[in-house]
Amino acid sequence: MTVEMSTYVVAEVSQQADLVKTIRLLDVPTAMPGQFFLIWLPGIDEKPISVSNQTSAGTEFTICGVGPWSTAMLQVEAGDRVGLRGPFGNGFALADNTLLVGGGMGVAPLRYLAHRLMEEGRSFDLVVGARDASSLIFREEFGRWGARFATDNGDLGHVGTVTELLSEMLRLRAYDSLYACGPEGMLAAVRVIADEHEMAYQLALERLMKCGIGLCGHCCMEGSGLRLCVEGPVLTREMLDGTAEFGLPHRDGSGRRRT
Amino acid sequence: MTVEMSTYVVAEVSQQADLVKTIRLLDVPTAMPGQFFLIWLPGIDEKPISVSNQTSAGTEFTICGVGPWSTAMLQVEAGDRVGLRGPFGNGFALADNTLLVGGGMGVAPLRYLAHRLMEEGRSFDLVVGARDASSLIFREEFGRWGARFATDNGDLGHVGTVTELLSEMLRLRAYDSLYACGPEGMLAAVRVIADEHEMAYQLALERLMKCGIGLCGHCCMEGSGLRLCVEGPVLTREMLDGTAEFGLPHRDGSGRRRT
Amino acid sequence: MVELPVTLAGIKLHNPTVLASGILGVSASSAALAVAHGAGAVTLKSCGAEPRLGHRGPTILPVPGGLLNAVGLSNPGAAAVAHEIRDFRGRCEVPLVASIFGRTEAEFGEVAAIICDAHPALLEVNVSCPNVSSEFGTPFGLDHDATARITRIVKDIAGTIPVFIKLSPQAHNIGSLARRCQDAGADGITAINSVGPGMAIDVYTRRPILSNLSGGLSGRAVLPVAVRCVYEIAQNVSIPIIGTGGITTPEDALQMILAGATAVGIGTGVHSTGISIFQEVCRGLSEYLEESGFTGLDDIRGAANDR
Amino acid sequence: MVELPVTLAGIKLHNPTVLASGILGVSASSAALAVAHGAGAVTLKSCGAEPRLGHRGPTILPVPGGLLNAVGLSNPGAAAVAHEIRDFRGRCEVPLVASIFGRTEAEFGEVAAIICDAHPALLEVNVSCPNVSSEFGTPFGLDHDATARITRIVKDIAGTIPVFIKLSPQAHNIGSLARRCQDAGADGITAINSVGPGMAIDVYTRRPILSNLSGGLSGRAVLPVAVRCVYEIAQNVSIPIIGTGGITTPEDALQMILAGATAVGIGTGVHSTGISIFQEVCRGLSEYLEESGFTGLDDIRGAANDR
Ligand SMILES: Cc1cc2nc3c(=O)[nH]c(=O)nc-3n(C[C@H](O)[C@H](O)[C@H](O)COP(=O)(O)OP(=O)(O)OC[C@H]3O[C@@H](n4cnc5c(N)ncnc54)[C@H](O)[C@@H]3O)c2cc1C
Ligand SMILES: Cc1cc2nc3c(=O)[nH]c(=O)nc-3n(C[C@H](O)[C@H](O)[C@H](O)COP(=O)(O)OP(=O)(O)OC[C@H]3O[C@@H](n4cnc5c(N)ncnc54)[C@H](O)[C@@H]3O)c2cc1C
Ligand SMILES: Cc1cc2nc3c(=O)[nH]c(=O)nc-3n(C[C@H](O)[C@H](O)[C@H](O)COP(=O)(O)O)c2cc1C
Ligand SMILES: Cc1cc2nc3c(=O)[nH]c(=O)nc-3n(C[C@H](O)[C@H](O)[C@H](O)COP(=O)(O)O)c2cc1C
Ligand code: FES
Ligand code: FES
Repeated sequence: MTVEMSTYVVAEVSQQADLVKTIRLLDVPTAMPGQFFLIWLPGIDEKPISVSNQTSAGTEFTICGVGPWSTAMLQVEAGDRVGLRGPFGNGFALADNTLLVGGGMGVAPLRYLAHRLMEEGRSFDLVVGARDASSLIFREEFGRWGARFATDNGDLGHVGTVTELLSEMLRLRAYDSLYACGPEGMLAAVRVIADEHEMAYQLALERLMKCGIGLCGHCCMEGSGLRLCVEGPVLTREMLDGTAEFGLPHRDGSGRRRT
Repeated sequence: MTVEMSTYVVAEVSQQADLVKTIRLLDVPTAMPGQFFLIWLPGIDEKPISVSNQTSAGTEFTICGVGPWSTAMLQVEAGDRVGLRGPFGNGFALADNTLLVGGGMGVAPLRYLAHRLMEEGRSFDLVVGARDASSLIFREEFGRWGARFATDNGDLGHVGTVTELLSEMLRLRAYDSLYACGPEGMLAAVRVIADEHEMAYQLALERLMKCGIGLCGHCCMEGSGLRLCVEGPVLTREMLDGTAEFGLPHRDGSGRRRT
Repeated sequence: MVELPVTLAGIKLHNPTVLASGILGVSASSAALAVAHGAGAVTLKSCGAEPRLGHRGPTILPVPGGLLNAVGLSNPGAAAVAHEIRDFRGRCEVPLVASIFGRTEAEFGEVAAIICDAHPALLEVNVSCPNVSSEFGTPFGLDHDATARITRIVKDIAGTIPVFIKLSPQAHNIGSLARRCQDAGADGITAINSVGPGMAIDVYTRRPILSNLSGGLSGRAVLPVAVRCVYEIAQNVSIPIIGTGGITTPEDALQMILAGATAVGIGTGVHSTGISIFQEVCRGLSEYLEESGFTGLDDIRGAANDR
Repeated sequence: MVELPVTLAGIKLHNPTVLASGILGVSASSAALAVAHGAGAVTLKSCGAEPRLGHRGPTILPVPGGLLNAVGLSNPGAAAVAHEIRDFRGRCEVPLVASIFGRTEAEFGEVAAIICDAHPALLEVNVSCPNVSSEFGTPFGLDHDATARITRIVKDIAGTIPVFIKLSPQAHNIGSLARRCQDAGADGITAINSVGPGMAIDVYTRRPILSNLSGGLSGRAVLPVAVRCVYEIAQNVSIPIIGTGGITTPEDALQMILAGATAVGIGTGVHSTGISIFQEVCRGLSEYLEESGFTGLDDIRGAANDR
């Protein structure tokens, strides 16, 4: 872990969707799937981003343009420098016979997770949801692993939500545990389903993060006080049980609860 | 090397002469013969002192009461605490077939040197000088190693200086090199003799030291600028050749040259 | 095991470790995390009258030996903080210290009133924020007169709630400044806030890294400065001191207490040592007292001042 | 290899590394050791009118991340230093910076006269020493008016010898203080002197370790503070800056230069990195310029100020 900031030259930029790009950097410290780095775009801002893949060819981060920082990140070109510190957080624990459930940008960390599970020869299945086919990123990669897809508009695969697809999969066969990453509403639904099936799960959450190193308290969950940047961002049932805000509005940059 | 200060409990105090005592401390960092520590007597001062022995039973420092700090050190009792940082300096390089020449308090580091040479099975002889028999410390220990003694008043051994004894020894048999520690006048005489015999030598010098870590410049030799606390305190012919002040008055605490 | 209770202006702490302001204390829940890990008291992040989002990132940056921070006074506003204070009292037994700041002298009074209404155990006044009315935005805390005035304003409002003034190490003659605070009615002093400020520049993009360009230095690097400030303050006041700045080990905490601190504030150590720091410091203090034959922290407080 | 020459108020240095005052510079010989290891210029230890032995030990104490020092203005007196200056010129080519202090404004003038008679390449004025005429012995350097007056006194005496004022990071609004120095005739600024001061207490003997109780903090711990000061000064003056404080690597030196320093002072790094630091910093700077396609330090000086 490198808590101090270093800047890295962007080796390559690729585009996955209209507002989604992936940058590749070399010689980044080793990270587990589910861990994240803080990425500084000089002059703009610094934000947490999950590792979307890490191999000997470099470390990839996949970013969706939704606000000032992420939109500026879409302008980054090969040869530019961005700052990095991390990896931070706990990451996913690797397990056998699992089902990966991804929605929206949540597929980024699941992509790296799937790569690592493959490498270790651990069996898994994958369900991935998106608004429409064009926003379903890494589709070919996921397809190669036999992923099943869901789209809101029925462009591709199941018509409807990825959680409907999840329920269907669980009827077909038994998995030891679930991994999920995506919008918090989706994660809340996954949790309900997992509880019904009495299955273990690991959910990767997002909160506003100012420090990444467990100091500022901005990423703490209501109730348990768990720091998503240290004890998370991957939470299990035991960790979620003490928290009061999961699936609810959370705090903004001032620390105020959103309503 | 511990550059930061730690305080140690004095395990034992023994007395060698009227104004000479040895304190033993436990768990002190390992030092080479010729290296020194800065010893802080809280509320009084801090001074460099050579290791006079170091074994599994502890590390010994032998101190002669000549001024405010050293006189206060003679009051230290077992159970008291003194501060220590070090070891500092280069120390003696261990060699075979050598002659050790000690005068006054200079015998302290030579004592540790002799212990280490014995341990390593390296052959050496010893000549030791003092004002009189009562100020000749560690006499029994040196006697066991076959040391020859010189006293100014003829109390014991050769009547006269240790350097006369040195010349005599060199007439009797050949040594590969000399180690010497003692008053600077004695060291200057040793150097002349060694030059005559074209012998290698290692002389342990003393200068006022304020930092011990090569920063303050107070221990620098005129001419070469060599720092006795880092590049010394043990100087060889090559190192002494560039210095202009050896055997001459040197600087006081203000940095002023003594005249 | 030697017990470590201390009394801070009448408030009992079961141990002297206090979570420092700005660390974890965004909410009752995040502060409770420090309690779960053994903190003897917790301080909330400083709040002003209005919510502030603070600066863009990076706002918190580890550097060798310490940390730079310039969060830009981000806080949810006094009203929201009052709510957290009540929430905290509902679930934690340990004393809660609320921290307030103002950009004008009037704002200090305004915020104090809202916060005191929620009855924190102690009220800490952060005078290190820039004074918007002064020529260079010089922090109130560097101006002895302004600090004394703010102390009086806040103390009048706080009534029986003990008021601690948190001083900046950049203040000249910090001992006499602390004395001014005591004379103006302060019940205690917290020292120190962060040092500097400092700046880190990325040599490849050739830019200051913090979005605010510079930020306060904290962490182990500042311990000697904090210990010296506490020592000087202890020689000038009779009110208790929360010694804060650079504590990462039990020995660091001991230095503070020997310099005269009644309690010890811990901030950056939560990162550099880890959240276990509260328990580790307490264990170390207890062992030290035991080995040295002391019966409690009262036996050693300020001992370094006796020479 | 990209060459690293810089010009400091008309004085040419073959590289920007300058041995800082108080480190090694007791004598011509000790200063020459830094020259032998690659220093581009050397500064002698600050001297006053009379010889002073300084404090008893410990006066210099490594602490985590840095060093505390309180040598107590030990120096051989201006007359002896003038002799060392002549001695140094007899054997070294690199520019020599003499450093002076005074305990009264008059002493600054007196010492400047004796030293300038020996014609150092540059004269540095250490205003961080306590003012014996002020109520708390507050250092001259914290008082903008006193600093400006001393600048004028010394500059009048120094004539064509460039005068650098060495500022303390404890000064408030260091940028405008530097501006006052420039307006008063200073040819350059050296920043910073040590930080704090700080104190270290031995927890077993329960005493402050330094014989002076407290001492200035230097070394890596203070780099961010020094960089911020240099940055602020660079935005306020047009005269050159010797950026000093916490440099231990080429990257640290780069931060200083990017903040606006023309040369870089190196003190504690002589211990923490070793005497090879001058050569290591130069090698690193040269490699950086080469890799980034620059032809000299002029291309990057103050680059961080452009944003
Ligand atoms: C542990 C962790 C890992 C993350 N990994 C990634 C990642 O791999 N890729 C990635 O693009 N982002 C990721 N994020 C989110 C990222 O940190 C930023 O929040 C996001 O890039 C938006 O930042 P911004 O400043 O551009 O927009 P902001 O101004 O912060 O947000 C603009 C608007 O978009 C909303 N928004 C924020 N994030 C998202 C989102 N992910 N999807 C939809 N709306 C959003 C906000 O609520 C707000 O309304 C991660 C966050 C965390 C905490
Ligand atoms: C590398 C090094 C190793 C040392 N090792 C030892 C050691 O093992 N044992 C030891 O006792 N001292 C040793 N010294 C000397 C020691 O550091 C002090 O200088 C000495 O103890 C006197 O200190 P003081 O403060 O008591 O007296 P000061 O006030 O410093 O001196 C009082 C007077 O005694 C003279 N003097 C200083 N040292 C000596 C001496 N050794 N013999 C005779 N006169 C002296 C001084 O010139 C002065 O006139 C060593 C010094 C160095 C640099
Ligand atoms: C990220 C961060 C935020 C801080 N915010 C505040 C604050 O809001 N109010 C305050 O009085 N001090 C604040 N401080 C200062 C700390 O409370 C503390 O005084 C300082 O960091 C020194 O202690 P430390 O070295 O243990 O961190 C903050 C410090 C950090 C590191
Ligand atoms: C042992 C020591 C002695 C010093 N003596 C002086 C001095 O006499 N005059 C002066 O202007 N600065 C003196 N300083 C301050 C340094 O010149 C320098 O400004 C400061 O240490 C910061 O730089 P550094 O971190 O590289 O050491 C001294 C510093 C040390 C460590
Ligand atoms: S982001 Fe600061 S505590 Fe998690
Ligand atoms: S004692 Fe300071 S340089 Fe040697």
